[in-house]
Amino acid sequence: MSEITPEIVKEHGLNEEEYQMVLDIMGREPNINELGIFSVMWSEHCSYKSSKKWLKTLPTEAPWVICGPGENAGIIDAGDNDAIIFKMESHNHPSYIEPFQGAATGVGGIMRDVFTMGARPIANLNALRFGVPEHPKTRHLVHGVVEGIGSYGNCMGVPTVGGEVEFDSSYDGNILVNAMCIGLAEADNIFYCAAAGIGNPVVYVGSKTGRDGIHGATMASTEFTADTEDKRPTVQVGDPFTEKLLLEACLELMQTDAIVAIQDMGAAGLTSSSFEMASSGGVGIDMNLDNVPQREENMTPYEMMLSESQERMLMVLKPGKEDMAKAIFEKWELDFAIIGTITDTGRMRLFHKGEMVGDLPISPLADASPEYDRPWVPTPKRDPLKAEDVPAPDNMMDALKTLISTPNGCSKRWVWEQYDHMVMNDTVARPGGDAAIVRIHGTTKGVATTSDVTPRYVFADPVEGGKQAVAETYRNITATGATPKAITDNMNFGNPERPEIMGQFVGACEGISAACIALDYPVVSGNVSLYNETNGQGILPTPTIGGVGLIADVSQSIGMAFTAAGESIILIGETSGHLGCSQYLAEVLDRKDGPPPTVDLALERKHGDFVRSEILAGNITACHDLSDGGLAVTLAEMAMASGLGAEISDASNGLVMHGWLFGEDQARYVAITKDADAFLVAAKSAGVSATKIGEIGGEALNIEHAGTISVSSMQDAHEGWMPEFMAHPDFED
Amino acid sequence: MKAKVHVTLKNGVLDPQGKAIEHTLHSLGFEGLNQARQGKFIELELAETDPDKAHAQVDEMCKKLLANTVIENYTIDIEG
Amino acid sequence: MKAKVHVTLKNGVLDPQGKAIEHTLHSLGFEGLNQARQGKFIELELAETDPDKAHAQVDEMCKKLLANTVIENYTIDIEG
Amino acid sequence: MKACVIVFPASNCDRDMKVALEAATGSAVDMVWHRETDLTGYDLVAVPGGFSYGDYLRCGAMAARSPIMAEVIKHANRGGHVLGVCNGFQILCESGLLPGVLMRNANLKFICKDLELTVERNDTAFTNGYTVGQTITFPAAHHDGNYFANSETLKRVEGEGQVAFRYVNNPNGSADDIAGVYNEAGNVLGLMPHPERSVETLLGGLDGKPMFDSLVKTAAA
Ligand SMILES: Nc1ncnc2c1ncn2[C@@H]1O[C@H](COP(=O)(O)OP(=O)(O)O)[C@@H](O)[C@H]1O
Ligand SMILES: [Mg+2]
Repeated sequence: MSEITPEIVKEHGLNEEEYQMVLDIMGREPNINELGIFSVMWSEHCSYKSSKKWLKTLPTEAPWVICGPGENAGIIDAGDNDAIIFKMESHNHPSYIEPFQGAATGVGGIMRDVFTMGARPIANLNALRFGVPEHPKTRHLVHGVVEGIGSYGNCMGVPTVGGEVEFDSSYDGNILVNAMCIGLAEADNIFYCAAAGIGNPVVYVGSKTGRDGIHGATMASTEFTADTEDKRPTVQVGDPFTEKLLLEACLELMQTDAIVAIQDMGAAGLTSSSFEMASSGGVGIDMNLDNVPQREENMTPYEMMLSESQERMLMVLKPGKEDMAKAIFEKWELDFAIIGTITDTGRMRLFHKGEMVGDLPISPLADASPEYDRPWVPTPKRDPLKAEDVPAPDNMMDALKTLISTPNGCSKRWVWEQYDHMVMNDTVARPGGDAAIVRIHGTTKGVATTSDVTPRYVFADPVEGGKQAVAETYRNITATGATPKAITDNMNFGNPERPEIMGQFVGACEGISAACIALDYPVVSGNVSLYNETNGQGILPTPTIGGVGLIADVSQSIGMAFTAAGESIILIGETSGHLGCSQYLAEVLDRKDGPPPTVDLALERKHGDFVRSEILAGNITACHDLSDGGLAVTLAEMAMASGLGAEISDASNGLVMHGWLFGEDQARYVAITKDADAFLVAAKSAGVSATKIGEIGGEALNIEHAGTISVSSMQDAHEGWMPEFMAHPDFED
Repeated sequence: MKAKVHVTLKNGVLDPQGKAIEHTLHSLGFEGLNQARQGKFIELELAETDPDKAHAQVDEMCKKLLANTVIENYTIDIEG
Repeated sequence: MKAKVHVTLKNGVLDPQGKAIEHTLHSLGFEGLNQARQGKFIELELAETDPDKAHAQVDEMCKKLLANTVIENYTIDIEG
Repeated sequence: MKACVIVFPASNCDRDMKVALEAATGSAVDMVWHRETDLTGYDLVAVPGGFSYGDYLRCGAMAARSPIMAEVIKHANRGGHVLGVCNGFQILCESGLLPGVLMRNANLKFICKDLELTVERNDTAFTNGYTVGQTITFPAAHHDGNYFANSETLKRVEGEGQVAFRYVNNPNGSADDIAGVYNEAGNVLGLMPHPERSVETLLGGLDGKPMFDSLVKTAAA
C-alpha cells in the first residue's frame, strides 16, 4: 500500500498536476520527508509560482546596483567601499494569529536576510495595516504588533526609524506587517548563498531546532478560514537575545576568510536554505540530521527539515576552518554543528540514524517549480471626478482638522516612541518627517529611507497606484535632500486565482516598472504575499514600496518643520484640484469614488531634481511633499512640527477652494526659502512651476478665504487619536 | 477570596528566558540542571465569596487578559 | 527531580505589572477585583535525587540569581 | 583619562559610549568583554546600555553576575569612577553598587524620546560642568526605568544627596522623579537617559558633553 495517500498530498498543498510532476522528477513515489520538502519548496511563499512571470518584468539594474533580486537582499553602492543592503518582507499571517510573536519574528527574519550578506543592520522600518478601529480585534493586534516589533528591534540595538500605520476594513481579517531592514557592508566583503567546494563542510549555527512553525511557509500561501485556529501550534517564538549574538558572531567570522557561502534559515528552514545553497552553487549536499542541534526529543527528519525555529543559519566553510569558526560561535554562546558535506551528486541526500531518509535531485526540483500564467483582467478605469462636482465642506479649517486627526491622518508618535529610533547614534532624521536619515557610521554620508503606498489608489487603478507608491517614496527621500537610489517592494494582494486580483497584481507591477524606469530607481529586492483574504474578502491591493536614497553630507539634509518667521512658502508643481480617491473624499464626505491622481513621471523627475539641487545649494530651509490630504495637510504638518504658524494667500486661481486645499495632484512639494525672488527665478529657468503662497509667522495657520486654526489646536487634534484609542483595554476574543 | 494563577508556556514552545536562565546558572557553576522554564505567577484578591463563581471569573480573566492562549497554558487555584 | 520556584514581590514593593493588570481587568468590566500582583514561576529540572540537597541547591540559585532579595521573596517546592 | 566600556552579551549602546568617550578623551577607549577579570589602570569604567541577556528574568540580573562585575565593584571601591547608563544603571543596581531597582515603566511601554532633566548636584566628577538646577535634555530609550527603593532607602538616598538627576516630566513612574543616582561616595553614577546620545548637534544635542568633559577634567586634576 502506498504511504502517500491523496489526502496527504492535499494536506501538503500540492494539486494533482503538481504531484504528477513530483512523481516524474522522483521516478518513484516520494516518502513523507520528500513530499514535505516538495510541498514547502513549491509553496507560493518559496516558489513565487503565481508572481514570477510578472516580477521578471521589473527593472532591476543601474550602475550603482551591486546585486539585484534573487539573493537574500538587494545591494547598492554607496561609494568608498560602502555597500547598502536592504529588503522588505511580510509576516502577515503569523502576525494575525499571534501579533507579538508574529511581528517580532518578522523583524528577526528580515534582519537575518540582511546580515547573512555581511551587513550590520543600521535601520529598520515597518509598514503596518490593520482593520478598522471599531473592529473588535484591531486594538489587540495593534498592541501586539507594535510591542513585538519594538521588543525585537530594540533588543537588537537597531534603530527603527520609519514606517506606516493605516486602518481599513479590508484588513479586518488580514492585517499586513511588512518589515524592512537596511544594512551596511563592505562592498568587497559581501556574502552570497551559492555553495561550492566538493567535500566542504556544511555548518549549522544559532539556536537549536524545535517543532516550531512546521508548515509555516505553506500556511502563508493559503487563505484563512474559520479553522485557522487549528494552525496555532505552528507559532514561532522569537529570541532577539540569541539573534543579537548570532549577528555579532557572524560578523566576526565574516572578518576572516572562512566562509564560502551562507544562508539564513527563514521560511521552510533547513529545507529552503540547503536547497537554495545547493541549487545556486550547482552542487549536492549530504546531510546528517543526527547532528542537527535539537531542542526537543525524538524529532523526526520531517520535523527537522520543515521546522521554522528562528535564529539559525547555514554555512559552507572552507576546509580546515571549522575549529576557528567554532571558537567564535562558542564565545558568543551559540550552537555550532557540522551537519553535512558538499557533494558532486547534484542530489540532496538526508541521513538519519544510519538510514537514508530522503534523496532528491536538486536542480530538477528547483527548476521545475511551478510557474503559472494566471488569468487576469484589468481593473476597469473609473470615470473622471471634477473638483466642482465634489461638495465643499461647511468649514475648510474644520475639514482640515478632521483630516489630521483621523486614524489614518493622525500622528503615529504612539507607535514610534515605542521603538528605539536613536540607538547606534547615527539617526540624523528621526521618525515623523518625510524620510528618516541614518548616517553611515564614521562618515558624513547618509542613507534616507521611507516606506509608502496608497492602497485606495491601487485599488481604483493599479497602474497609477503602483506608480504613485514609487513616486511618493521618491518625493519623501528628495524632500530631505537625498537622491533616491533603489527600492524594495512588498507585494501584498488577495487570492491570485481570482482574475480581478491577478489583474491588480499585474497592473501594479506595470506601474511600479514604469516609475522605476522613469525615475532611475530600480527594484533590488522584494517579497510577495498573496492569499491575503478571509472568507473570500480580499485586502486592498497593497504593494508597499521601501525607498532608499543617499546623501553625501548629512549636514546638508533638511527637515519638514517650518524654520523661521518671515521665510517664504513656495508651492512647487501644478494643482488641478484632483479629489478623486482623496482623503478629503473618504474622511470628510465618506466617499471612495473617482479615479486616483495620474502620475506624470517626467514631471516627478523634473521637480524632484530641481528640489534636490536647490536643497543641496542651500536655498531651501525646509521641505515637505504633498500626498494624503493635499496642500492643507502638508502646511499643517509643517506647522505642527515646528510650532510656527503661517499666513497663506489664496492662490487657488479659479479652482474651487477645497480642490486647491485638499486635492492630491502628484509631483508637488512645499519648499521654504529665505529668498523667494531668487528661488522663483531658478524655478522658472528650470521650467518648474512654482508659486509663492505665503510666509511663516504667528501661532496659527491662516489661509486667506478659508479660515484660521491655531497650531496648538492642530497639534492636540493630530496627537490625540492614537493614544486615546490605545488607552482602552485590550479585548482578546 | 484569593486566586493563584500559573501561566506557563505550552510544551514545545521556545522559552528564551528559561534558556538564558539555564545558561547563566551553568556558568555560575550549578551542575546537574537539565532544564529551566519561566512562567508567570499572578495572585488576585477577589470580592467574590463563592469558590465556583470565583473560579469562573478568573478563568474568564485568563482567557481575556492574563494568558496568551496561543502559546500559554494556565491553571487556577482558588483559596479561602 | 523537579523544583518549582515562586518569586514574588515583597509587600510594599511597587508592582507596575500587577497595577496594570488590575487597571485593565477593571476596564474590561471585572468587578470585585481588589488587588493583582504579578510574580514569576520558574520550573527547574535537576539531576540531583536527594530532596534536601536539591532544596539547598535551588535555594542557592535563588539567592545568586533567580530572586533579587532586596525586593523579592521566593519559595521552593521540590517534587519527586 | 583612560576609559573602558564593558560589553555583555547583547549590550548594544557599547559602541555609542565608546564613540562619545573617545571624542571627549581624544584617546582610544577599550572594549572589555564580560568574561575578563582585570580593570586595573582605568580611570573610568562605563557600563553601557542595551539588552544584556535579552533583559530576561530581570533587567541587568544576569549581567550583574558576570565575572567582570566583581572587578567593577573593586574598581569602585578603589575610588575609580563608574558610569552606568540605561541597562548599565540596571546592572549597577542589581550588583548592589547602587541603591534601589528599576522596575517596568508604569505604563508598561518602551519609551524612546528626548527628556528634560534637572541637575541636582554639580560637585561630582560627572557633573561639574553643569550648574545646580540646570535643565538639560538627554534622549531616553527604555522599558524598565521606573526607579524604586523602599522608603528607608529612598530616605537615605534623598538625605545623603545621592540623587543625581530628576525628570521634569516623569515618564515612567520613578520614585521622586529620580532619573539617576550616585553611590554614597559619589564615584558611581547610574542614570536611565543617555548622555552619550547627546554629544553632537546633528543628533540629540550637546547636553551630554559637559558630563564627559567633566570626567576628563577630574581625571586630569
Ligand atoms: N510604524 C511606524 N514606525 C515608525 N515610524 C512610523 C510608523 N508609522 C508612521 N511612521 C512615521 O510617521 C511619519 C508619517 O508617516 P506617513 O503619514 O506615512 O508619512 P508620509 O505621508 O510622509 O509618507 C513618517 O515619518 C513615518 O516614518
Ligand atoms: Mg506614507
